[in-house]
Amino acid sequence: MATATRRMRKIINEPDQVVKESLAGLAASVPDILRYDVANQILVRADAPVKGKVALISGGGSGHEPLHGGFVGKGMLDAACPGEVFTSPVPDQMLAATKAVDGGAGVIHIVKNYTGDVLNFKMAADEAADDGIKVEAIVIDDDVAVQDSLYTAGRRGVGATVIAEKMGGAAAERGDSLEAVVSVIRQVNSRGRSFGIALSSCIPPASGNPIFDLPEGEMEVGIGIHGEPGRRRAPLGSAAEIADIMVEAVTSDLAAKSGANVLAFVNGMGGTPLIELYLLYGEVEKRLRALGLNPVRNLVGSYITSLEMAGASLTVVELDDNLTALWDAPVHTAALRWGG
Amino acid sequence: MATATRRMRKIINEPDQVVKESLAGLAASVPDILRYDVANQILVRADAPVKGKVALISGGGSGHEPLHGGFVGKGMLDAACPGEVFTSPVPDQMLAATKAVDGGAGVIHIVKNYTGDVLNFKMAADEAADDGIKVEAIVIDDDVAVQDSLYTAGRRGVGATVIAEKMGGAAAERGDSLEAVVSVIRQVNSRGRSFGIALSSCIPPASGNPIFDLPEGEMEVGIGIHGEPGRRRAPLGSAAEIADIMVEAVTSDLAAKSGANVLAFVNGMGGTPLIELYLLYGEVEKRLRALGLNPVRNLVGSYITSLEMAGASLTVVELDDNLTALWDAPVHTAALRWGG
Amino acid sequence: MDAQTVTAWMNEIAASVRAERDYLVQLDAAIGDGDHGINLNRGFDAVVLALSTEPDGTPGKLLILSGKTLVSTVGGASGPLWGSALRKAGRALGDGPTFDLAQLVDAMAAALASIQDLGAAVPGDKTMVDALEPAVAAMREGLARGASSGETLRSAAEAAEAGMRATIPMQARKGRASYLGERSIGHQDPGATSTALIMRALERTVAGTP
Amino acid sequence: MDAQTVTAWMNEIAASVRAERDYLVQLDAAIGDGDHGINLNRGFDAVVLALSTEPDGTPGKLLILSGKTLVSTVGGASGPLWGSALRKAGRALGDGPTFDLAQLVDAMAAALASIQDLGAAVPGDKTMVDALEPAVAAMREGLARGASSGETLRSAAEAAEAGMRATIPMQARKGRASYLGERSIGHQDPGATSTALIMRALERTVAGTP
Ligand SMILES: Nc1ncnc2c1ncn2[C@@H]1O[C@H](COP(=O)(O)OP(=O)(O)O)[C@@H](O)[C@H]1O
Ligand SMILES: Nc1ncnc2c1ncn2[C@@H]1O[C@H](COP(=O)(O)OP(=O)(O)O)[C@@H](O)[C@H]1O
Ligand SMILES: [Mg+2]
Ligand SMILES: [Mg+2]
Ligand SMILES: [Mg+2]
Ligand SMILES: [Mg+2]
Repeated sequence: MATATRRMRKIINEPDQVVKESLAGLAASVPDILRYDVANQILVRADAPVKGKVALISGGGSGHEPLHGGFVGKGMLDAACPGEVFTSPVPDQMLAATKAVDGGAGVIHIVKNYTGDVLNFKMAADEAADDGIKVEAIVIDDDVAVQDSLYTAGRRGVGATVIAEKMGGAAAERGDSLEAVVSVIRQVNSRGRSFGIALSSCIPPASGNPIFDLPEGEMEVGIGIHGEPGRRRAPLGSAAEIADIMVEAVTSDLAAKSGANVLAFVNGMGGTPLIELYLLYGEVEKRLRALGLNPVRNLVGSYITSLEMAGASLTVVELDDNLTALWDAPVHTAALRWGG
Repeated sequence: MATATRRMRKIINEPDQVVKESLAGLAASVPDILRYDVANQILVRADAPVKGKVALISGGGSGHEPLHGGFVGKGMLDAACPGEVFTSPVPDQMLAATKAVDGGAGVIHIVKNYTGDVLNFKMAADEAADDGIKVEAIVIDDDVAVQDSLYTAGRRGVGATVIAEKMGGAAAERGDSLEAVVSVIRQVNSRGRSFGIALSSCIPPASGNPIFDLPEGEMEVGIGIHGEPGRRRAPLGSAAEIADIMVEAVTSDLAAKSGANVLAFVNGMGGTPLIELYLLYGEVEKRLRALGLNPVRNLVGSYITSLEMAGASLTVVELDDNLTALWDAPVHTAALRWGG
Repeated sequence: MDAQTVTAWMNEIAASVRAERDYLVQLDAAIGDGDHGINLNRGFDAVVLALSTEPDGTPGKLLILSGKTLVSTVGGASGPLWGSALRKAGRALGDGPTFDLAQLVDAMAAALASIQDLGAAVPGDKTMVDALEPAVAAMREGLARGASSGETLRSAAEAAEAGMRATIPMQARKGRASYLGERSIGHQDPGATSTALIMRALERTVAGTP
Repeated sequence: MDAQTVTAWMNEIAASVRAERDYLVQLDAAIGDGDHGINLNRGFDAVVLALSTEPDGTPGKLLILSGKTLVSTVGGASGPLWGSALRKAGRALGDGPTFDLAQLVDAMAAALASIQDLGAAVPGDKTMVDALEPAVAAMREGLARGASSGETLRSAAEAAEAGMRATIPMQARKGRASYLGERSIGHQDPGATSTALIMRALERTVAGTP
């Protein structure tokens, strides 16, 4: 494969082996949690299939680590299907994953809303149905930077995916029916909104070039998670100004009632360190409270990323007692771990 | 304060408020775990002081997040004393922290070996002793990039600090005596070795400039965690070559017997995403096994960082049953969390 | 035209996509995620390999195999779209050992229908449809007026290229580029560009067919 | 010389460190972590503030207060080193309302001893000691040959600057720069540089003292 002749500033070997080698490394680090099916390029929960449990699989392009492989395990996903960097996986992967995790209670496909993901997952679901496996696909589309419309590809799926996988996984783990788990995930999606900004481009390993050039002193506003430029470019703002933009975009679209409990998820895009994410969380939290929202749960860290892009996104999910309990439920994955 | 006139590519407000605002944000995100004592600029475990428990405090310059604030909580640190970015905190902070966490069973200062940290902690310990608090200071110096010698400042304290805080904290939590906890931490330090490389410089917020310029295609070998250049500059290697360098440096100095159980900690410097760290872990794991070492425990992620520097470090700690049990023991902090 | 034609066409596409790989990546980086050239390169290389290891079969079977291979190796939006398109085209060719221009036109019409069926894009949405739709129309027109295969496919390739260029001023309404809103204006759609390559490859293939 | 002299000296240092802040940062970035200028700037600004809010006291008390303030506000290696140094210097001055050159020499000798006691650096290690040690020697020498305060402190400042320049070819054996091994060679030590500023400030202060 024609690869960049100069070495990128990345800890990798051959660019076209990055995904496979990264999956192998993840699997080597958590053999008790998951196994790597090399032939099918999927990560499967070590104890799959779990008899009688609704199974959850997700997938999409790579480059968003720890999403999704880092979320495979007890209380979250049963399998992940990673494509090449920023490229939807192929239906064969989803089909193999679906078969590997089917415990007889149905399989849910959590699909981020991108044409490629939707189409490839759809093909796999059609084939799984032919094999007699009950598959429900749920499309996550929480990015308020993108206008939703019948005549467009609609909103992108971003941060709410992480929360949907956690809460849906917890519901499945406690024995909820297929319908109940589906309804939890739909609820997270309908109550979740996200918005992201970028302070730098990232460099996909296959091309070796930044996707866009961002002059110093500017930022991309309304980005997704594929290194693409945002809806607009703006002067680089302070953390306070960035929090203003994010909180306004997310809460005005969510339109939660004052007094509502919410989960606030401040996510790093891969190249932004925790010192900044903590600081941003402080700014976000103040603003949510000022709007009468109670951030009773939160997640701060880099969980759905764009390679080494600098930037951050905010996801807010309106909670009820059930969702809160599902968030608090035990989870044991490479990237999220708490409880028994 | 004279600050950079142009905005840095960081999610911050005024550069001289970064540390305070980041601490406030962290505290807002985990109010059940810790509280931020603004006047003394320290983070203290929410339930401190814990009567009868040996207390652990650590600290150092900021810019290494989640170290140390992200490690305050049940099963790890009782308090953290963060200085300005890359600048040791002042003795007043350590003294206030020591008083705040003293549960009557003694207080341990975990000090990374830097002249500034050592001197400032020493002054605080002297004053605490005047106040009748029993303080033991343990200096961590695990960085094999730096030659240890009577006539130098000795090795730096890097990755082993995280492991020492986890294992020492677990020993304290289970009720070990001051002497026993001290001995655990000393053991981690004497059995732990680290080595780091950088693929980019970082930009301290106060100056707004990179500390060094690294031309494309080169890397700094043998770096610490303060954005400083390494021992030497070398052509940027593949992940395999980087793993060669790290594993050779660490294991040759550790000289563990073949068949030994080890904990392998692949750490990101802040700007390197998980896709690369997973991959690097895979390379490291293979090499450790080839040397006859068993990586029975591991930690992969960005836990002791240099702001947004791209790069990674490897820490290997030789385990025994006691240390393994202490690693597995429950921990509940912002950055490490597992078990009950 | 026969099975050889299909294999030669796929080889032509593979070569042309490989040559234009970085250009397609650049186009996709501007309004997408920069993988289009890599995706199709991987896919058509796999098609060439598949056809070389399973060389026997009717033209229809080989097209179906090509489509399945694309589906299994490309991913992204273009994988299922072109993969299904070739499968549907193969089915339209039926079981015969040869096919004529009329059958080819039907096959390409089936391909277009499949893409629109799956992706729901209409002309003007700034997608591969903007290149393929005029190409199929040109083929229909050539067939109707009794033009030669060579001439018909040349006009189809030209129509695809015109359609490709026409995507530049469009605002995307489908695919990743739609997320950019007005910022998608002024850039040529990568999928329309590769579609033009595919049609030009078909013309070259048939021109070289005895 | 009296309490005024101490306050004026601290003000001079603060002004000079502020002016050279970025230069000290640059020097520290080359072989350390780039905070030296920021550390001392923060510290001496705090000293000026502390002295302005607690202006009364003997010269010794004011030096002790200055040292304590440095310890409480600087951090890093330079905070405890210069902080303790000024405290020890203050103690050496005793309780009198004035002090003479001999007392000043003793005070600076105590400062040097404190730095070496805490930091264990010897001349040649590429630290502040390389500037302070020759400065103290020059003061002793001036005192011994009966030179004026002004002349003595001028030679001390010059000795500090010569010592500072002499750090350039040295390989660091103490502090952060020591981690660089041979790469520390060819750079001037930031701590030696700020020490030269401190000594030059002392000269200017005393030259302006009646
Ligand atoms: N709904 C759709 N219908 C038709 N073509 C589409 C649609 N969505 C995207 N495309 C085409 O796919 C191309 C992008 O393909 P590719 O880059 O391989 O996939 P991805 O967008 O998933 O990265 C676009 O340039 C466009 O021509
Ligand atoms: N052991 C020591 N003895 C004397 N001076 C030292 C010692 N270690 C460091 N220094 C001085 O401290 C200076 C660095 O101070 P500073 O940058 O403020 O602290 P840090 O090194 O902690 O960032 C060095 O240039 C050196 O002159
Ligand atoms: Mg893609
Ligand atoms: Mg420092
Ligand atoms: Mg693309
Ligand atoms: Mg310094």
